[in-house]
Amino acid sequence: MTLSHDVVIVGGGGAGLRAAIAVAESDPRLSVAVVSKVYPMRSHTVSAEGGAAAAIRSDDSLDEHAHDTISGGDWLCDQAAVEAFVKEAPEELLRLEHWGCPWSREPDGRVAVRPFGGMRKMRTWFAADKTGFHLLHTLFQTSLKYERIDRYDEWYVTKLLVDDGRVCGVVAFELMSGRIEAITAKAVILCTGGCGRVFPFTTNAAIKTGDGMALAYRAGAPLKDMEFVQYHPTGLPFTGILITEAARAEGGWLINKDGYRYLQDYDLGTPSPKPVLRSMELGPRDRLSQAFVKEAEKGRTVDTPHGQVVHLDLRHLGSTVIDTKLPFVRELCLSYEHVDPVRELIPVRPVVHYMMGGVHTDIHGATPMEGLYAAGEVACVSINGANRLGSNSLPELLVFGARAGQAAAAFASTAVHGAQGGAAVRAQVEDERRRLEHDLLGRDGGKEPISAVREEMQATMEDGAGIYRSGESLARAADRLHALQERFRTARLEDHSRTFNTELVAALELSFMLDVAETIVHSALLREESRGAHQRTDFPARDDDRFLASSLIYRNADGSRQMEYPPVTITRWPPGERVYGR
Amino acid sequence: MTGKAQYTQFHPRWYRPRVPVLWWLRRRSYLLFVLRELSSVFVAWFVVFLLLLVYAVAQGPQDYQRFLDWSAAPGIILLNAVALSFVVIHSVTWLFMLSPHAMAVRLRGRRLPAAAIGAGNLVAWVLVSAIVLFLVLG
Amino acid sequence: MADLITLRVTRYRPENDTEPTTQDYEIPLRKEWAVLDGLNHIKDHLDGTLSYRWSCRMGICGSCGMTVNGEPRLTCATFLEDCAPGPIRVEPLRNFPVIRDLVVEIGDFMRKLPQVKPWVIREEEASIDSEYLQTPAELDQYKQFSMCINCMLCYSACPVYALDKDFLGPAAIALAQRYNLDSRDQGSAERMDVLSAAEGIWSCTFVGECTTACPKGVDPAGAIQRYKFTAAMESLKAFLLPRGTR
Amino acid sequence: MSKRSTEPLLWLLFSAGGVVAALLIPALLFLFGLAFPLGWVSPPHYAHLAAVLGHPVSRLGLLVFCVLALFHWAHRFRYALYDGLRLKHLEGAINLLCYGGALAGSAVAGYLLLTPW
Ligand SMILES: Cc1cc2nc3c(=O)[nH]c(=O)nc-3n(C[C@H](O)[C@H](O)[C@H](O)COP(=O)(O)OP(=O)(O)OC[C@H]3O[C@@H](n4cnc5c(N)ncnc54)[C@H](O)[C@@H]3O)c2cc1C
Ligand code: SF4
Ligand code: F3S
Ligand code: FES
Repeated sequence: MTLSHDVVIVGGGGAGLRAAIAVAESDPRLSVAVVSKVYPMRSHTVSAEGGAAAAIRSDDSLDEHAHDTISGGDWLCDQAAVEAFVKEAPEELLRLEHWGCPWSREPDGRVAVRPFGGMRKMRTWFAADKTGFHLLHTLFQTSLKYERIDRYDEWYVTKLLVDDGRVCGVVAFELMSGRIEAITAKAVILCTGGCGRVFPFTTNAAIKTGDGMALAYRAGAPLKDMEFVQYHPTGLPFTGILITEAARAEGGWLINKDGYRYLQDYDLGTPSPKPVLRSMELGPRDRLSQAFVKEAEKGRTVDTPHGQVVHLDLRHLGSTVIDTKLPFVRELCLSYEHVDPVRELIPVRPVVHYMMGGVHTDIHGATPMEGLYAAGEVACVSINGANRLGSNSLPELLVFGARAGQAAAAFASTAVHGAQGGAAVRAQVEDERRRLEHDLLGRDGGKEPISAVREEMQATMEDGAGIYRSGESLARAADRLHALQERFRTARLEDHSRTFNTELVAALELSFMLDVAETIVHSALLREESRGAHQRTDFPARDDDRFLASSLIYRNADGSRQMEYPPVTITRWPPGERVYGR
Repeated sequence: MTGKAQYTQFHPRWYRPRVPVLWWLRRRSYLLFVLRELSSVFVAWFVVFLLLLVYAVAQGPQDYQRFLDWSAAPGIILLNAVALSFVVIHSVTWLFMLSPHAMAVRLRGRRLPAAAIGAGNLVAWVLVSAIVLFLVLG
Repeated sequence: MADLITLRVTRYRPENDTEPTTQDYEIPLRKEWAVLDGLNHIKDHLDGTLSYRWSCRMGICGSCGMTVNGEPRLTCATFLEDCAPGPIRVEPLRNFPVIRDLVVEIGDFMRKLPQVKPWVIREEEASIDSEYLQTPAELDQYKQFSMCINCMLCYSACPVYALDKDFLGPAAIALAQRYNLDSRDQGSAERMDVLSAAEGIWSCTFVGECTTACPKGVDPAGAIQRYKFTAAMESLKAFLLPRGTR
Repeated sequence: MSKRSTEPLLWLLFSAGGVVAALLIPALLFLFGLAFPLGWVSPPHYAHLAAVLGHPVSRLGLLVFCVLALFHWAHRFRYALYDGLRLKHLEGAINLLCYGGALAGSAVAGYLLLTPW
């Protein structure tokens, strides 16, 4: 059986569903497939809490949103992309409103907005503190009305099919039955989300294993800015569950073990009882996470069985604000930390949260490979530069999901079908089938469980490529990862069943993660400066002369790596100093 | 769902657990549900009982007395005692568990909590019972 | 040395088994561990062949529903300590075919969901220059029913669904109600046919277990009963008023 | 008649019956079923009862009560047979028994309550 569509979208999160709807709306003749390793409404977009930014208020402007984004990203953003992004974000959020998203409202019925870290104006739309959940379910339910959208739920994509430099489909297997199939397409859009799981302590769900990044990388597409990994300053210890920035936006304080609002010592402004935009707790995430590390070095953090923590204090907000604006925060604290934020302090520490880097795309979501598009966290356009501002990611999914969908639809309407039956492609499918059936499913013996390799990879990344890194720590990490690649090849797989084999999935995810981890470490090693989320102790200053440039990492056919540094697009905002709280 | 629906619909290897015939013995809440549904039988019995009473009264004083005697027979008392307990199950579940959740009563834009509706129901029940007592006992 | 607790896990390997079996695993009893952490410990350190679904481990993706000690629960939000001393029985969700181990097949719900048209239906599409106004009170009308994470615990708890797989079921009806009650929607008439078919709301006998099981406070039982009232009023109107005057 | 058109009306009758049954029966059944027969309370005199029941409003009220309560029974009992005893395949017969019974009962009640004394 050959499965074939005009456009195949890998991933059913916010970006994937938005792209699917865009394809269906731009050309109803096209057949679209959404292939996702989990049911779409389980995608990680569901966990996003705080909100989605778009300038709609009369006191706000697109330029201000753009400037906040660019300075927040330490001038590594593609400014043309940012301009398109801030312009289209309000339209996209309004469209979602029309599709039924239950945005929180002002008394007069208008959509409400809240402040957010690094934003100069209140422009973050929110649906209480379950914004991503509502956004994803709205998109998913809306997508159900398009008959041309076919879904492959719980299908795992293992490989991109490439014919003469052009992407023409994917190989995937259905978890339920284990059958392995080629799904051919004129255009493929990757919307597989981020890769937080390469680190041990992350807010990211189990499924965020960087599959799409690795798929593209292995197929020959470049990954961009992989050294920029965002730590969120407030995760719950042990679980890594996120306490949304909205908690600080509503007026929460970060205090150290002495009850002192320590951010004032890190050039983030002076404390005031009410939240002040772009100041103190509403500074950008990179700076807050870095302040935590310094604070820990000074011995002013609290020691717990799950590491050092500081406290997030919401008590002064009162139960009414907490229950109407932050009900999920309270729910999460109560069930996972046995702490009631109305009366108690919430222990928090920085946690890996978001991948600024990803598959290199242009402003239309197109990658340098013909027929391959990407959008969402898997992609890097880049509007996030060296540090994403909270609440920019959800609108990014929508804006660039829609753009990628439209671009892919246009391409697919004009393109003749790739050589889907061509011998070269058939051979790739057979190779992949053999790899899955013999090398993985049929693997006998083996020394250690894959979880051992995974745990060591995660520890390696934390040690070598954490909030602060150095040439030395990164070089060590690179060596260890190299060794882990070897160990993965001989790790043990006990499950030989074809039916819902989650161990096979875990193995494939691990191999994707190892590739992604290597790109992170190598990109970080070669960027000899400190910028945004990338802080090198051996190169503590920003270096615009050498590195006002994106990093592109390619994999050559022989497996070797190659880097390029194309300069960042600057339209109207020349690089300046990042100033917060002043 | 291209080709998928047909493929998976009658999958031979899925295990389909069977529901036991006495499924409602499996959980307390299911048992309560079945008892609640059975209360309807006793509601119907009460209608019969009531009609017999009305008929007797319509026939005259002797028939009324005969009805009173008949209703004091141990069998009938037992039946009515069982019936009353079921009817109480019915009233309690209906007034305090079911209807408060089935109704969305709004007062000044806010939905009344279920407990408030239950309380309202209690008041209604007390009132109606008082009227009944008054009418019957004079 | 941490205390231990036993997880008694249902296994079903379709290639070999015709009936499910159970398997005991001893795992550390840690204060902060949910049942899901226990399963992950098994998967990573004791037995790589155990299959189950999970993702967000924060009670929002809806994938980790299982039957824990006989009750339908999200395993990422059910803590080992609260189930002590064990053995803790972990079974697949009831009322669904079991694909393998703790993984059930929910295609039935996925096919039913589109039937209730869970999207905003408008007579005419407004342009996207501005939002539809909706006051907090209007939002409040449907908000509760929009909280459903499709975790299927309610289907697993509902005895009517157990007996009659044609029943639309609690979550699908609650989601239809979510749109019916949304001030932006004008499609309630279009949803009426499916909802008030015999397999729709009328099959529900208000057992109420769906609401008890729901981890997100959706109250599908309430949604269904309220819709029964709406549907009944509609047909009463249709019955009493001659055609055309409606 | 299709299911769709009858089901809502039957449900309304069922619900209304549920309410009146819940409000009225406990007190009445307590009095006539237990309190009088067991002598806890002395039963009302014939004249009093005859006067109360002689009033057309009470008899009309009782008729409404009986009809609603019977349809309440019919609807609930039908589902109890469907689900509790898993007899859904006997749908036709069950419907006849339940709603037929309720109709017949209503007719008897009507006859008893509406024919002049
Ligand atoms: C806890 C948390 C809170 C957040 N809060 C906010 C916020 O308040 N505001 C904001 O703007 N951003 C927030 N973010 C960031 C934002 O939610 C994510 O960046 C965004 O949701 C990613 O969406 P996506 O569509 O790119 O990917 P996802 O939603 O992660 O979807 C990925 C999809 O790809 C599929 N997939 C992956 N690999 C494969 C494969 N190999 N085969 C088949 N399918 C595959 C998955 O099944 C899934 O459907 C938050 C992130 C986290 C972790
Ligand atoms: S209604 Fe509740 S129990 Fe049912 S699927 Fe939705 S969230 Fe889960
Ligand atoms: S448990 Fe089932 S019967 Fe109705 S009230 Fe809930 S759907
Ligand atoms: S893992 Fe997402 S709800 Fe439990």
